[in-house]
Amino acid sequence: MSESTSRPESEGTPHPTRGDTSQSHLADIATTDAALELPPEQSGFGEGVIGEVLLDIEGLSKSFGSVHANRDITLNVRRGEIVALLGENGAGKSTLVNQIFGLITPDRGTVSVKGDSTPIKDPRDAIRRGVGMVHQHFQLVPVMTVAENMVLGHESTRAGVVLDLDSARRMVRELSEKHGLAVDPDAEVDDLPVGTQQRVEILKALSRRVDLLILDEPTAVLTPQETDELLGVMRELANSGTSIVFITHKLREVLAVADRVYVLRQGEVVGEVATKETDATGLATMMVGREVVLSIDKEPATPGEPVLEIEDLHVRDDRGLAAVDGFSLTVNAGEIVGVAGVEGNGQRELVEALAGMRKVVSGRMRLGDLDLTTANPYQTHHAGLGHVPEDREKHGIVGSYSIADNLVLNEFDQAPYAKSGVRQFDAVRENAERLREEFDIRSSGVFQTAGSLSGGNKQKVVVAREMAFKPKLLMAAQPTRGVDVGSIEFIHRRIVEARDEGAGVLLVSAELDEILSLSDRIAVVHGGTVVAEMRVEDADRTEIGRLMAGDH
Amino acid sequence: MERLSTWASKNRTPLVIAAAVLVAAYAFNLVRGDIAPSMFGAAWGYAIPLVLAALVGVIGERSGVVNIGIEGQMLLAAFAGFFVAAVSGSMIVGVLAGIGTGLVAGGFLAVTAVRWRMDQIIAGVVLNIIATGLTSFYLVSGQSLPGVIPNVSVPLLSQIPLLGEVFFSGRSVIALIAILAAVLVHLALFHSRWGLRTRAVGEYPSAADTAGIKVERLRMVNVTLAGSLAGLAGVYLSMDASSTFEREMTAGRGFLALAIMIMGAWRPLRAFSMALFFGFVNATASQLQQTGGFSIPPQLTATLPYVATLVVLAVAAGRVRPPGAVGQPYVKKDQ
Amino acid sequence: GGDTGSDTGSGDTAGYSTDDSNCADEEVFCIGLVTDTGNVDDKSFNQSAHEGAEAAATELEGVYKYIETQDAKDYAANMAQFTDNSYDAIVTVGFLMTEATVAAAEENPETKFIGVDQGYPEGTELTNLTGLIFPEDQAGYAAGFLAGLMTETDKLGQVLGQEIPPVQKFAKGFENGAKAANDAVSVQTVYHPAGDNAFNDPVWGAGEARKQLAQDVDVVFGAGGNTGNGALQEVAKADGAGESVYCIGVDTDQWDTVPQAQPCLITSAMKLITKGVTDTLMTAESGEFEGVQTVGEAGIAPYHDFEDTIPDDVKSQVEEIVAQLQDGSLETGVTL
Amino acid sequence: MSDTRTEEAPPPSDGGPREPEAPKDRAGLLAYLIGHQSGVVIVVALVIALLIGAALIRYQGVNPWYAYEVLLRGALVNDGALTRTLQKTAPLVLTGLAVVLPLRVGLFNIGAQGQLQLGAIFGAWVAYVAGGAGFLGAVLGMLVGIVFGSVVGLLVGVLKAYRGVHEVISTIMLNYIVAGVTFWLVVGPLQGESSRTSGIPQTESIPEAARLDTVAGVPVGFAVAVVLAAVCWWVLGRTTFGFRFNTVGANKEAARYAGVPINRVVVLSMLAGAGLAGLAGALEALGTLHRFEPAIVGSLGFDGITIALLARANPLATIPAAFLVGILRTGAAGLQFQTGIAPEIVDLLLALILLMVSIPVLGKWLFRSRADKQSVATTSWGN
Ligand SMILES: Nc1ncnc2c1ncn2[C@@H]1O[C@H](COP(=O)(O)OP(=O)(O)OP(=O)(O)O)[C@@H](O)[C@H]1O
Ligand SMILES: Nc1ncnc2c1ncn2[C@@H]1O[C@H](COP(=O)(O)OP(=O)(O)OP(=O)(O)O)[C@@H](O)[C@H]1O
Ligand SMILES: [Mg+2]
Ligand SMILES: [Mg+2]
Repeated sequence: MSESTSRPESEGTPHPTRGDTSQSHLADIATTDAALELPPEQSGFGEGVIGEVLLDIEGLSKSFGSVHANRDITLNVRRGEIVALLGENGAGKSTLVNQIFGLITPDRGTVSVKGDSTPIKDPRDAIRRGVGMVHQHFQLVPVMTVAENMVLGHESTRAGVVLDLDSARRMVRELSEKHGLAVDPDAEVDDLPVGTQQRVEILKALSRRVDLLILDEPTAVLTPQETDELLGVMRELANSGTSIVFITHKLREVLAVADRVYVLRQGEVVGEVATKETDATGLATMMVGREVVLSIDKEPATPGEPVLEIEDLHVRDDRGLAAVDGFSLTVNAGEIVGVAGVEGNGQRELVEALAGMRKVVSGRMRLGDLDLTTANPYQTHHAGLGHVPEDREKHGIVGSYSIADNLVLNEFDQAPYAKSGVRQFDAVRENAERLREEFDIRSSGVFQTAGSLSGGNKQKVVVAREMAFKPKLLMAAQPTRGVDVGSIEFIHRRIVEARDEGAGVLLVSAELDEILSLSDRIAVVHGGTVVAEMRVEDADRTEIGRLMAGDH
Repeated sequence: MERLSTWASKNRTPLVIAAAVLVAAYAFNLVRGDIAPSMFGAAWGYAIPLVLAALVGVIGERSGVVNIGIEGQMLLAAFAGFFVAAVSGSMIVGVLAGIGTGLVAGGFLAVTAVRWRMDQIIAGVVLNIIATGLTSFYLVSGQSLPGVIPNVSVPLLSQIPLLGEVFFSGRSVIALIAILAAVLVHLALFHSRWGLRTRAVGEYPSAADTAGIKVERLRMVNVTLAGSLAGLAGVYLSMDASSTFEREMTAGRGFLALAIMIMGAWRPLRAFSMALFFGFVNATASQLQQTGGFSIPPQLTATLPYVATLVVLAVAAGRVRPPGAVGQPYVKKDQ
Repeated sequence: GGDTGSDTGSGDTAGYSTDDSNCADEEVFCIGLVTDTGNVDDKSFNQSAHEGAEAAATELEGVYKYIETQDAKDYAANMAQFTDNSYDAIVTVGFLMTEATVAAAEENPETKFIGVDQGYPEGTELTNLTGLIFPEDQAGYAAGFLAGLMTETDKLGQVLGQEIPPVQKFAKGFENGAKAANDAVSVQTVYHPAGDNAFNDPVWGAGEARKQLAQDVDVVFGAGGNTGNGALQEVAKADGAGESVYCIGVDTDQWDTVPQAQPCLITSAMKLITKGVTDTLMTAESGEFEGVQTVGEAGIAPYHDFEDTIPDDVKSQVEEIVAQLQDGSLETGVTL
Repeated sequence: MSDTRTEEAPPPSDGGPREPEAPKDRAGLLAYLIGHQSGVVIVVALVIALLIGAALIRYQGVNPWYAYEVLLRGALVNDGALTRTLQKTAPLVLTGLAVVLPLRVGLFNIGAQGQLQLGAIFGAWVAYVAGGAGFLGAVLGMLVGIVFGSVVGLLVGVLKAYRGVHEVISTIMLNYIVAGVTFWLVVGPLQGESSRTSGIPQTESIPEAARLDTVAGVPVGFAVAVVLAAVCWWVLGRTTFGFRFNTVGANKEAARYAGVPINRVVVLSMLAGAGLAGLAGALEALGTLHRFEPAIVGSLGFDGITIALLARANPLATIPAAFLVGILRTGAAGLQFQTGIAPEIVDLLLALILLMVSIPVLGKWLFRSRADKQSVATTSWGN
C-alpha cells in the first residue's frame, strides 16, 4: 500500500519484447501466488491482486431478432492478464464486449466485474466500475479537440460550470508522456491521421480509472510501427495490473501479446487456449473450423502492356495541402503493384484522384485510352477501372439498399441491368445471386440490406462488384482492413485470379504483410511521392519499413 | 491579456465584420440622425422574437434535434400567455404561463422526437398544426391584457450613443433577456460542461454515449428547456410587441428563425447578428416605402429582406456545416 | 371561432334561432353569412357584418347561421349550404367574393344576396342582389382632417394592411384630408408587405407604429384589421399617449372593439357596416333592394374621452367637413 | 456464421418497388396482420386519432358521430361533394409530390407554397391569353405553370448545389419573394381589365374553352395528378433515373463513387418537385378559380409537407394521403354549418392523424416487436 511498491516506470523499462515476455508474464500469473500489491487509485490503475479473477462472464446470451450473436458465453479474465478474442467477422466479438461496457443489454447471463455482478446499465455505469473501452469504430467527436474529447463525460470545471480546458490539456500531456503516445491536445480530431486518432482513443480510455481495458480491433487502422507501439503499451499496462480484452484479426499480434485466447464461432466460445500452446495455423483453424491457407501461393506474374500510367501527379487533400506530390508509377496488365506506405502519405488522395473523385492539380494519368486527369467516376469506371474504396461504409455501399442493388451500384444503367432507362430487376437479381454464390457472401438472401451485413461480408460485396465487370485495372485500397482471416484468404485469392486473367492491380495497403505476399512489384511512398520501387523478390521487410518511415 | 489576444486572433473575421458594421452604423447616424436611430430600433424590435426563436433552434440542433415546431411553440405560448394574463388579471402569471406552455411544447417534441424517435421533422410539423388548430379553435375574442410589460433602461449602458439608445434604453425586459440569452447560450455552449456535452451529443452521439453521457436524457432536457425561450418569444409577441392574440399571429417567424439559425452557422451570437441584419433590411424596406420618392412598388420593396438574404448567402459563405447528428434519433446498439 | 358553439349550437342565448329546418317556410326568415377566409370575431368588417346580421335576425325573429370560409375556392360551396337549405338572404363579406356572389345570385333568383364591400361590374342587372359599398375615402378624409388639425409635429403616420381598394381609399382619403387641413403636414404610409397575413400581423403593425413615433409622427392611423390594431395598441402604450400622441382607428368605432387603444384613440374612420347590413337585410325581407349597389354610410366615430381634449374649433371644423362630404359639396379627390 | 438470419426480411421499402417480403409461415389472421404491419398500424393510428378528435368534439357539446357523419357526407355523399373533394385532392397530390421528390434526394422543400403561386399566376395568364385556342390553351397554361414552378425550383437547386445555400432558407425566402412579386403582378401588369376599376387583385378570367372541367364527375386535374403520382412512383422505383435520385438521398458519398452526378440530381429533384407544385397552381387556376388571385395558394404548399410525411415519401401513397386531407378540408365547411363546430377542428384531426401514424412506438405497442426503425425519409437537414 505504500509508494515504494514498485511499478515499472515507463521511461526506465524497455518495451517488453514480443513473444517471450508475454510468455513469462503468463508464467508469472500462473505460478506466482505471492500477490503483488498495487497502490490504490494511483495513476488510474486499480487496486487488487494480480491473478485474481477480474471479469467473470457466465452464460451470456444475446440475440438480435433471429441472429444469435452470443450464445451461452462463459469466460473470465484475471487481473493483469491480456486475453484475446478471436473469431470471424460476425462471430459476436463486438457484441460480447459491448455487453461488458453496458452498450448492449444481455438477454441472459451475468457479467461481473471485480465480483460485482449487478447488471451493467450503461457505459456510465461501466466506466464507474473501472471498465474502459476502445471501440471498433472511432468514438471521437470529429469537430472537437483532442483535449475536449478526452475529458468528455468527466470534465473538470471551475465554479462547477465553467469548463476547465487548461487542466484537460495538462492531463492529455501527462498521459501522453506517461504512455509514450504523442498527441497534441489542441489538434482537432478531424485533422488527425487515423493512427493518431486511435492513440487518442486509447488515452481517452486510460484517462479514467481503468481496471479492465477492452480494445476492439484497435490495430486495424494502425501501421506496423504504431501497432508495435500499442502492443508495448498493452504489455506495460498489464504488468502494472490492468486486465485487457483484445480483439484483432491478426494472429501475429495475438501471439505476440496475449496470454490466453478465446475463439468465438457463430456466437459461441469454441475454444480457449494459452498462446504459448498454439500457433497461427492452430488459431486460424479453430476460428474458421477448417484449415486456412495463410500464405498465398501464386504463379509468377506475366506482365503485359501498361494499363495505368501516372506521371508527376499532384493532388491536394481536403485542407488544400499538397498530398500527392509528384507521383509517378506504371501498372502493367497482369501484375500486382503494391503501394506501401504509412497512412497519410497521399495514398487516399491518389486513389481518389484515380477514381475521378478528386481534382487533380497537375500531372498526367492514363488508363488505356482515357485521360484520367479530367475524368469523373462514371468515366473511369466505364473505362475499366475497378475501385475497392478504402472506406466501404462511406463510399462502397449504400447501407439501406439491398445487396442486389449494391452489386450493380455503378452498372445499374448498363445492359442488361437497364434497358432504355428502365431497370431490369430480373437481371439485377440473377447477377446478385450469381455473385453471392461465387463470392460466398453470407446473407439471408440477395434482398437483405447491405447495411445489416458484417464487415467482412460488406467488403465481399464491394470486391464482388468491382471484379465482376472484369476491369482492366483493379484498384484496391486497404481491401482486407477489419476482415477476418477466412475472408482475407478469399479476397486475396480473388485478387490474384484477377491478375491471372490479365487485369492490372494497384494494391494500396498499410499492411506490410499483405503487400509483401500479394504484390509482384512494390512502390514505397512517402510524402506523396514514390521513394523506391522494387520487385517483390528484391524486397526486404526492414528496408521497406525504413523507407516508409521517410528514411531515404 | 494573453487570453484576450488569442481570442481576438481566433475570431478575427467576425471582429472585423462587427467593427465595419459599427462604423457604418455610426456613419449612417451621422448623416441621417433623423431616421437612423428609429430604423435601428425597428430593426432590433423586429429581431427580438427571431433571436429568441433562433436560440431555440440552435440549442435543439446543437443537441441533434431539428425543431421546425418553433412556430407552433411560439404560437401556443403567445396564446396561453395572453389568455392566462387576461383571465387571471396578472401579467406575471400570464408570462409564466406562456413560458410554461413553451416548456410543455418543448416537452412534446422531446417525447415524440427523442423518446419515441418519431421523425423529427414530422414531430415539428405536428406541433405546428396542433398549435394552429388549438389556438384558433379555442380562441375567444374580446379579451384584453391587464397591463403592460415594463420598459426599462439600463443605467450606464443606455448612455452609449446610438447603441445604448437602440438596445438599452426604454426597451422591454424581454428585449434585454433576449440579449442576455444570446450571450449566455453562447457562453454555455462553448465554455461549459453542459455545452461540451450538448455539442458532443449533437455531433456524434455514440461518442458521447460511450463517454458515459446519457444521450437521450440530455437531448430531452435541452429540447424541453429551449421551449422556454420559444415561450418567451411567444409571450413577447402577444403581450409585449402587441397586446392581443390573433390566429397565426406568429406569421412565419418560427421559420424565419430557422433560416437565421442556419445563416448564423448554429452559433448563438452569429444568429443574433443575422437576426439584426434581417431586421435592418426589413426596416429599410418599410422606410423606403414610407419615405416615398421611389417608384418601386411596395410589394417589391417588401421582398428586399428576403432577396438580400439570398444574395448574401449565394455570394458569401453559403456553406455552413450543421451539427453532425442533427435529425437522427440516437438508437443504441441493441434497440 | 370559439364562440360558435354557443352562437349557433344553442340559439336561444341570442335573440334569434339557429334551427333552420323551416327555412322553406314563408314565415321564417333565414339569414346566412359567408366570410371570405376571415373569422367573424375579427374586430373588423367580418365582425361588423356578423353583428349586423345578428341584429337583423333578432329584429325579424328569424334564423341566422354563418360559415367562415377556409379556402378561397369554397365560396360557391359555402353559399350552396345556405341556398340548399332554402335560406332567404345570404350576406357575403368581402370584395374577394364579388364574382362568386353574382354567380350565386344568378343561380338562385329566389334568394336575396347582399355583398359587403362588393362593387359589381356595369350592366349587372339582378334584382335579388345588392352590393353594399361605402365611401371609405370620405371617412378617411374626415379623420385625416382631424389629424391634420391635431398634429403638433406636422407628421402623420399610416400603418395599413394589404394594398387593396378599401384600404387604399381610407388611406388616400386620410392623406388628402390631412393636407386640406394643414398643408405643412407630411404623411408617412406603410402597407403590410404582401402575404396572406397582411391583416393579421399586429406585431408588425406595432413595430411600424413605434418606428413612426420615433420619427416624430404624433398621429397614427391604423387601418388594416389586426395589423392596424397592433399599431393603435402600440401608440396607446407610448409616452404621451392621449396627450401629445394620438391614434385613429378604422372600420368600426374601435373604442369598443379595441379597448386597449383607448388611451390614444381620438376617433375612428368608420364605415357603418353593421347598420348597413341590418338595413339591407330588413329591406330584403320587406321588399326590393334599392339598386344593384347600396351605398352605406361612412363617417367618424365619437371622440369619447377625448371630447374635452380636442379643441372646440377643431371639432366644429371637422363637423363642417363631415357635413360637406355628406351633402356632396366636398370631393375627397380620391380616385383609384 | 451464416444463414441464420433468414427471418430478417428486407425492411419495408420506402416507395420504390422491391421484392415482396419473404412469406412468413405463421397461420391465420395474426400472421396476416403481422405481415401487413404498416397497414395495420396506419388503420389503428387513424382510429385512435379519430377517437381523440371525437373527445374534442364531444367537449364542444356536439355528438361526435353526428359530426363525423356530417363531415363524410359533406365530403363524399352529398350532391357533387365527391367531385369537390377530388378537386381539392388534385393539387394536394401534386404539392405532396413536390415535397416527396426532393425528399428522396435528401432535400426538404418547404417552398411548394411559392412555387405553386408562381405557376398559378403565369398559368392563369397564359391560359387567358391563349384561351382562344381552347383546350390547347389549357394545355399551354399547365405547361407554363410547370415551367414557372420549375424556375423557382431551379434557383433553389442551383443555389444548393453550386453555392451551398441551404434549401430550407432559400425556399422560405422564395416563398416571401414570390408572394411579393405575384401580388405586384396581380395589382399591376397582370391585373384583369375588369378588376382594375374595382381594384381587386386578380387576373382576367380564363375563357370557358380553356378551363379544365370534370369528366363524369372526375376533375381533369385529379386525373392528371393521379397519373403523375403513378409516373413518379414508376420513375423512382423502376428507372435508372429514379435510382440516381434514391442513391443520392441514401448515401451521397456512395453516389459520387458510383458516378452519379450529384449536383445535377439535386437540381433536377428541386426542378421536378417545384414543377409539380407549379402545375398544381396552374390546375387550381384553370380548374377551380378560373383566374389567379393571391388566395389561390391557401395552405396547399404546407399541406404538401403533411401529405409527403403521411405518405412516407412514397409517391403513390400521396394519393390516399391527399384524399384524406381533401375529405377533411371539404367536409369542414358543412361541419360548421350543421353543427357549429369551427372548421379548424380539421387541423387538429390532421395533426392527430399525422402524429399517430408517425409514432414508431405505436407499432411496438401493437406488435411487441422492435420499433420501426425505418424512418420516413431522412432529410439531409443539415447538409
Ligand atoms: N444491432 C444489431 N442488430 C442486428 N444484428 C446485429 C446487431 N449488432 C450485431 N449484429 C449481428 O450480430 C452478429 C455479431 O456481430 P458482431 O459485431 O458482434 O461481430 P464481430 O465478431 O465483432 O465481427 P467483426 O469482426 O466484423 O467486427 C452479426 O451477425 C451481426 O450482423
Ligand atoms: N449521463 C449524464 N448525461 C448528461 N449529464 C449528466 C449525466 N450525468 C450527470 N450529468 C450532469 O453532470 C453533472 C455532474 O455529474 P457527475 O458529478 O455525476 O459527473 P462528473 O463528476 O463530472 O463525472 P466523473 O465522476 O466521471 O468525473 C451534474 O450536474 C449532472 O446533472
Ligand atoms: Mg466487431
Ligand atoms: Mg462524479
